[in-house]
Amino acid sequence: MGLRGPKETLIRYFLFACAVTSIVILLLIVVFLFREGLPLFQEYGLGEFISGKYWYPTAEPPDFGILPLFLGSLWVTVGALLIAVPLGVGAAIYIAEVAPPQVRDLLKSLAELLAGIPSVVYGFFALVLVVPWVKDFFDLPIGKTALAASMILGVMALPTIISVAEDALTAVPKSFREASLALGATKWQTIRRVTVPAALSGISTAVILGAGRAVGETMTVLMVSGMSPIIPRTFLQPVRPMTATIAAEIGEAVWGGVHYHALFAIGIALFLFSFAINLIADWISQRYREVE
Amino acid sequence: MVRESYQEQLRRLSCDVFSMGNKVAGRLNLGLRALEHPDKELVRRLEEGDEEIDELYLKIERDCIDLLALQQPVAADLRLITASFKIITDLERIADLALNLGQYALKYSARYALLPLDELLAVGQLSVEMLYEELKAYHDQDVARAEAAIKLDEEVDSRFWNLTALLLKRLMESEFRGHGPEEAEEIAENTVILLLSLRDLERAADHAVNIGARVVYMITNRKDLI
Amino acid sequence: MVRESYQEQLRRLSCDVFSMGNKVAGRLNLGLRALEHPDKELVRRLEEGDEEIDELYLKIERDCIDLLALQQPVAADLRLITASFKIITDLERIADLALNLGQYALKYSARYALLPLDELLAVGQLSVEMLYEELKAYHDQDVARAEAAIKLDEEVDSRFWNLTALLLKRLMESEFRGHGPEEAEEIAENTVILLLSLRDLERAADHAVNIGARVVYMITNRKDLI
Amino acid sequence: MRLRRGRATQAIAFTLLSLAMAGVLVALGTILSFILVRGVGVISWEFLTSFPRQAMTEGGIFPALVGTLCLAVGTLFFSLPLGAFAAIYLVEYARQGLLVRIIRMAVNNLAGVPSVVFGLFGLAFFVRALGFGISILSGSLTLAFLVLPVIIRASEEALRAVPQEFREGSLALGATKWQTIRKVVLPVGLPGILTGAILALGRAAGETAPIIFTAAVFSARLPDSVLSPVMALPYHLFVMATESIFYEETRPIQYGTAIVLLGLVLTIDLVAIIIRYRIRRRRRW
Amino acid sequence: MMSDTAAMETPPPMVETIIKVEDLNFYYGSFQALRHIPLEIPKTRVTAIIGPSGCGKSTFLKVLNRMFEIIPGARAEGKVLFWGRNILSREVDPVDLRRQIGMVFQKPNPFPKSIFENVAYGLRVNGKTSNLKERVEWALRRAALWDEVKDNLHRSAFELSGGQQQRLCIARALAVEPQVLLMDEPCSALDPLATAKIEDLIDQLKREYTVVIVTHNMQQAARVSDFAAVFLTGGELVEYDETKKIFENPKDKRVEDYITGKFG
Amino acid sequence: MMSDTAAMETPPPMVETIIKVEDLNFYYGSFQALRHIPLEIPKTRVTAIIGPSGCGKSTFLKVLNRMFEIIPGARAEGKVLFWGRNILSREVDPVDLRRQIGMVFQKPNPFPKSIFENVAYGLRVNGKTSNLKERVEWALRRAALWDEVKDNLHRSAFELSGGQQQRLCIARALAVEPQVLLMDEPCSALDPLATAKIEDLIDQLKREYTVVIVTHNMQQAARVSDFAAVFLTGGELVEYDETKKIFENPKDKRVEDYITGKFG
Ligand SMILES: Nc1ncnc2c1ncn2[C@@H]1O[C@H](COP(=O)(O)OP(=O)(O)OP(=O)(O)O)[C@@H](O)[C@H]1O
Ligand SMILES: Nc1ncnc2c1ncn2[C@@H]1O[C@H](COP(=O)(O)OP(=O)(O)OP(=O)(O)O)[C@@H](O)[C@H]1O
Ligand SMILES: [Mg+2]
Ligand SMILES: [Mg+2]
Ligand SMILES: O=P([O-])([O-])[O-]
Repeated sequence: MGLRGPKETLIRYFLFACAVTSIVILLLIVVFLFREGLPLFQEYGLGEFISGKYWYPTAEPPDFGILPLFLGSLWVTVGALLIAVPLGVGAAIYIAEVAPPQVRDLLKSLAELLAGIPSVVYGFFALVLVVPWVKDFFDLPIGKTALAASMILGVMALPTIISVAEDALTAVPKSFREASLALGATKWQTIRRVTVPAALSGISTAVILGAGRAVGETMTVLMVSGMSPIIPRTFLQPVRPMTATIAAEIGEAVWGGVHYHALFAIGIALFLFSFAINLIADWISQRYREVE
Repeated sequence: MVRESYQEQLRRLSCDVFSMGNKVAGRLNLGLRALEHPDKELVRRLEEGDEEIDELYLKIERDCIDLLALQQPVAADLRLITASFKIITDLERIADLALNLGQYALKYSARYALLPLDELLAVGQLSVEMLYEELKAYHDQDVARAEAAIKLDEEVDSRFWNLTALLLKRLMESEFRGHGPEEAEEIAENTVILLLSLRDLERAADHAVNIGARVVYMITNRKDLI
Repeated sequence: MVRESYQEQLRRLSCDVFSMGNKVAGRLNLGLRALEHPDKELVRRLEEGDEEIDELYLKIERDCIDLLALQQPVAADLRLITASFKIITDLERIADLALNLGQYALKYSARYALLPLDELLAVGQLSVEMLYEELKAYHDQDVARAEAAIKLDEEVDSRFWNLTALLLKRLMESEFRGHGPEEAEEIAENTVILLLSLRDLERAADHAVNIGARVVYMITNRKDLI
Repeated sequence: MRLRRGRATQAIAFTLLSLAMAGVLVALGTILSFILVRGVGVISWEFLTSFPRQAMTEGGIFPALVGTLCLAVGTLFFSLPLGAFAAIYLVEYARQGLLVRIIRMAVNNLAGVPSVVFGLFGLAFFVRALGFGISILSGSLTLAFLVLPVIIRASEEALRAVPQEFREGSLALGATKWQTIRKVVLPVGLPGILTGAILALGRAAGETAPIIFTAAVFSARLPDSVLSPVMALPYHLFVMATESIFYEETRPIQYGTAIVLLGLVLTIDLVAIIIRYRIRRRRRW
Repeated sequence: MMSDTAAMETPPPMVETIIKVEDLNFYYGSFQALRHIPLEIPKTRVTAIIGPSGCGKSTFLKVLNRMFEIIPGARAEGKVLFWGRNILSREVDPVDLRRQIGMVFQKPNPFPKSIFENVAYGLRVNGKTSNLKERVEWALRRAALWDEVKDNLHRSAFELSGGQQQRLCIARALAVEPQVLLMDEPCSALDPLATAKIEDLIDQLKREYTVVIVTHNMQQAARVSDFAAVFLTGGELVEYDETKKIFENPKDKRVEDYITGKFG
Repeated sequence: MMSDTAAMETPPPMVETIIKVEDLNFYYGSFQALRHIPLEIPKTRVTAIIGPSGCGKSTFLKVLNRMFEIIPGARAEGKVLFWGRNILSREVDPVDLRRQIGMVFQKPNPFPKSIFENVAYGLRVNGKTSNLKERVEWALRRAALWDEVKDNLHRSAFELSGGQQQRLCIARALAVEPQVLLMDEPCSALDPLATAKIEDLIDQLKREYTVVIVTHNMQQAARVSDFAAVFLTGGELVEYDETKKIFENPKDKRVEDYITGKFG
């Protein structure tokens, strides 16, 4: 664009530098995670790390099997989705399609408020209400279980799912709805056959992002999952998800020690998960764009 | 108020037609004067002016077509244009007739009063008057005036037939007999000239009627008179 | 291909004008036949048919205006419409002239051969032929044919003047002299009739020329002949 | 008129949808009201402005409140300009190309990285490698990285929502690119960018995991520099509720802290929501 | 120069009336968008609704198939008789009604489905799933689109051009065999060529269907319609007559001014 | 029936040429949108660019003020001489150029500022801040909008109607005193009444400015322009002549078919 003096060019370079920061940050994260995590495998095999059934970092010799932690994360996530998907997608459809327009904004704002609640508050709430309830209801020795964690994580994933799914539904052009109604379809037929299919990829993205939220959640599961590093068999057992493990143990781990490296290795695993989830979400929305 | 330049063009079209009409009426008058006092100069003026009328005619026709092609006129605007489009044909014919009159005048010799010339001129005057009236009606969008002027045609027609009959009678009667062959030829020629002049004046009135009918149509969309 | 119904309407317009033209040409022929063999029946047919022509004229004019108002024609389409719009005026005039011929025929008595009737009829035939040619040119969008037919007008004109001169000569000469007053009147009337017929036929040819000029304009947008 | 088959299905479906919505509202209502009811009695001016006493079993939460505010403001200080400028580059200058795809991917990935991983990174990078120690600076920077994608995305969205016609209009009048951005695009996009910033602020105030290792301590002092560690409301609540010995006894303080934290964060979010609502309503292009 | 009165006294068109509107008033909340509209829509003719922006043309269409009901606060008073039955009455199911009175919108709005599924949609929601293929073909032929798409029925409707999309929407509406087709500025998003094709199509459709078309384009109304209703600001029907008469000799001075572009 | 050849041989219009386009080729990446365009745009006349959708009309306008540069991958070859200077050359600053060749877009696009600030914008970015008020008034008067807004200069531009907004955009463009005004379908988002006002305005503007207008609406091109250039699919300029001639007697058969709506 050239001729307008150096000012415009200078601004451009400055802005470019800012934009590139994201890449730099991501690279830094990768570098540091790996720098601190990889040494684990010099002392402890990668295969054992991945498939080891025991996580006893302070035992002698320590066990750094991530499997129970991974399964712990998986169980609470699946449990959370079982609660959050029907509720969240249903609520999203309700807000976008059924609710009277006057209350639509209000409902959406309320759902977003749910997102604003800090995770530690969720954890606290679960601790004082959900955990005892699970304990009493199922008559368990302890209430801190995968179920309790799933329940609260389910609620925590709701806003993500509602918000993204609702956006996807609202983004379906009004003209589709009008066309369907004008063809003699009922409102429900319109939702089921036109609106939801058109928003399907957005809704899938919502679910995946919800899952991402549940996987990555730390404080809540730290507070209510029971933190027992066993491979769960039922929802009524305590579990020790990956995130919570890091948060719980980093304080005790000696800097530069094996345990310390092991926690960073979990970090690597989490990072790779989030990476995968993003790829999938991207891929879905990419495909969606092609249809348009 | 919008589409101003288009409205302006319509106004100009209407003015052009009106002024062409006035020129034509003037020429018809000139033709009559030439009959009254045959005069080479007058006829020359008539002959020269004809080209101007033809040009005017072509220009206005061009304008009408431009308007039709470029402005998509409808309703009253469209009627104004189509009416004008036809009116100028009539005007052009009247101008031709006026030129005819002038040309007859040169051949005519007033020696044999086969007809009272002023009666013939009166028919002409009536035609001219009709034309003027229709033009005013066109210009002022005045239906009543247009219709009144159309009525005058009956008068023109009856006078035309009376005069034709008179001419025949005269031809048969007195004056014609007993002249020499030369004179006879002159008389015959005069007869033809008078006949044709009469006929042309009558036709000028017919054209004026046509114009009137167009004016009525233009204003009211009534076609009964066309 | 789009705007089908509009194209269809244009085709129909063109057909209507063509068929009106053929009817008019037929009537001109009929007028000539009436002159040849004066016949009440023929003239009645002419008189009755005139209304049909007027109706056709009004219908086509209406169609043209509809097309102008509703279809916003441009270019060749517009020229077709404006040309048709003017052509039908000429056709209608020719039909009037045909009717005139019929009406003259009734008054005409063939007793006094002031003119060789077949020469007059030949002028008429020429006019009819010109008209037919122009109509074909219109229908087939054939400029050359239109221009060729226009040329025939010179022939018509010269014959017209020759015959007029002949008529005057005859009138002055032999036959006319020495008849009784009644006969004289008849002769005078015949003269007028022949003169007017001749004149009308010549004008029919003029109108055919107009039509030809419109056809040329319609196809090529050349206005030099108008 | 007969009730058509479609109508019955519709009635059932709508009932289910309403139930889902109700479920969400019940969850929200329960959480808010539960904490509100239990904790509202604890809140007082004194609770907010006094230091903890008796080994945290009594007294107020003043240092935690201050610490949280410091962290939140610090976070915004780093992330807002960076994020907004990055968004401007992405929306206004970037041409579709490999680099932009990579930037975008990086932003998306950052957004998905679990907060505890940011904590690990902050620990390794700021605390250890850069030697900032456990401090406001380390915590703010960590949180800034955490919320950067939020700000970039919100800003991008806000800038993209500025109709292309405005830019074309400006350029066609002979404005330079930067003039166009500064005078037309930014003023229009600013409320949206601010909304993003405010949401980021709320997020920073409520996050716990990243600050556990980088900034927060469980001690009753006010920070004296950006290199001091601080107390923070979420961490305070976490420790009180799970790790303190007297966690049953200090429940009231926990509820109080929860309310304050909740109130702080929700107020911030509410402001953002209101701003966004008003932008939407005002927007007429 | 034109008489100002009695525009509405013309007898209605001399063809069978399919929809008769009597004294229709329409309100958006407290805003009255239509005032005392009387109108008889002739069967198997094209009726154009024209008038300046905001005069209530779209609103009028929305009343005819009760699409206005999805707008909060909108309400209609008066009678709209469709084959003599008042469709504004509570007893008429709008869903049934809309099958008989189809609608085509301003912007082509195919569903994000295949061409086939777009046309089949209306049939499916109506449970008419027998002979689906035949019915779809039939509708596409009616909409003069079959030849262009018959080899690509399963490609996305979005791959069609704007004009084809609009014809697809017409096919979709025809598939449920409505009697009346309402069109709200169906060509305003199309280029002249696509517009001409739609206009041609409308010309064919009127052999079997009753078409009511709203258009901003006066010339288009002139070209395609048999009857024209002119609404003016305030939601009044000022003149209703054969299109020819409206465009050649409107009775109402305001209509004359409107169509000649003078206005006021 | 019409000759197929030699459409381009007509001598250029007999008025001063302000922009002379020579053998212009334009590419979007590898797609060629304009082919060998020659065109002389006469000063203080209205030149209309017409043609079917996608024939490159908008592209052509974007070349004239180099707005195409903001499209990635777009590139122009050939010459566009503005007062004899090739504006495609690197030495010409597009920012300066755009001050002399203003542009009005399809959809009215006022800035979300007050009416006054909208018009003042171009002046401000050009540093012409003296006599701001006078200049703004002058531009608004030129755009025939002053009387309607003079009491509300500080209200938001969005409170204006569509037609007023479009005139505001014209005023905004005029404020920087361009010599040429490019308009890309400036009325396609407007109703007939607003359109008529813009057309009237164009008619006035041509006394002082050179106007190049792209329009889909053939009738509009007929109404407003003095010269018309017909582009056909593939990005070719097929005929360029006085509007009258184009609409009454086009030389090229394809142009004839296009303007009469037959097309092929
Ligand atoms: N949903 C609505 N709520 C309130 N008023 C409305 C609504 N829709 C339309 N109106 C008003 O009703 C009047 C008629 O609107 P309508 O859309 O029917 O006009 P129209 O004739 O179709 O105009 P256009 O030509 O611009 O489409 C307008 O004044 C409009 O502002
Ligand atoms: N940004 C772009 N990238 C690639 N191709 C483009 C771009 N813009 C336009 N084209 C292509 O260039 C050709 C000309 O486009 P242009 O927008 O100039 O057409 P137009 O004549 O203005 O059409 P319309 O009447 O639909 O506005 C079209 O085939 C179009 O697909
Ligand atoms: Mg509308
Ligand atoms: Mg374009
Ligand atoms: O125009 P006419 O010669 O037939 O009167």
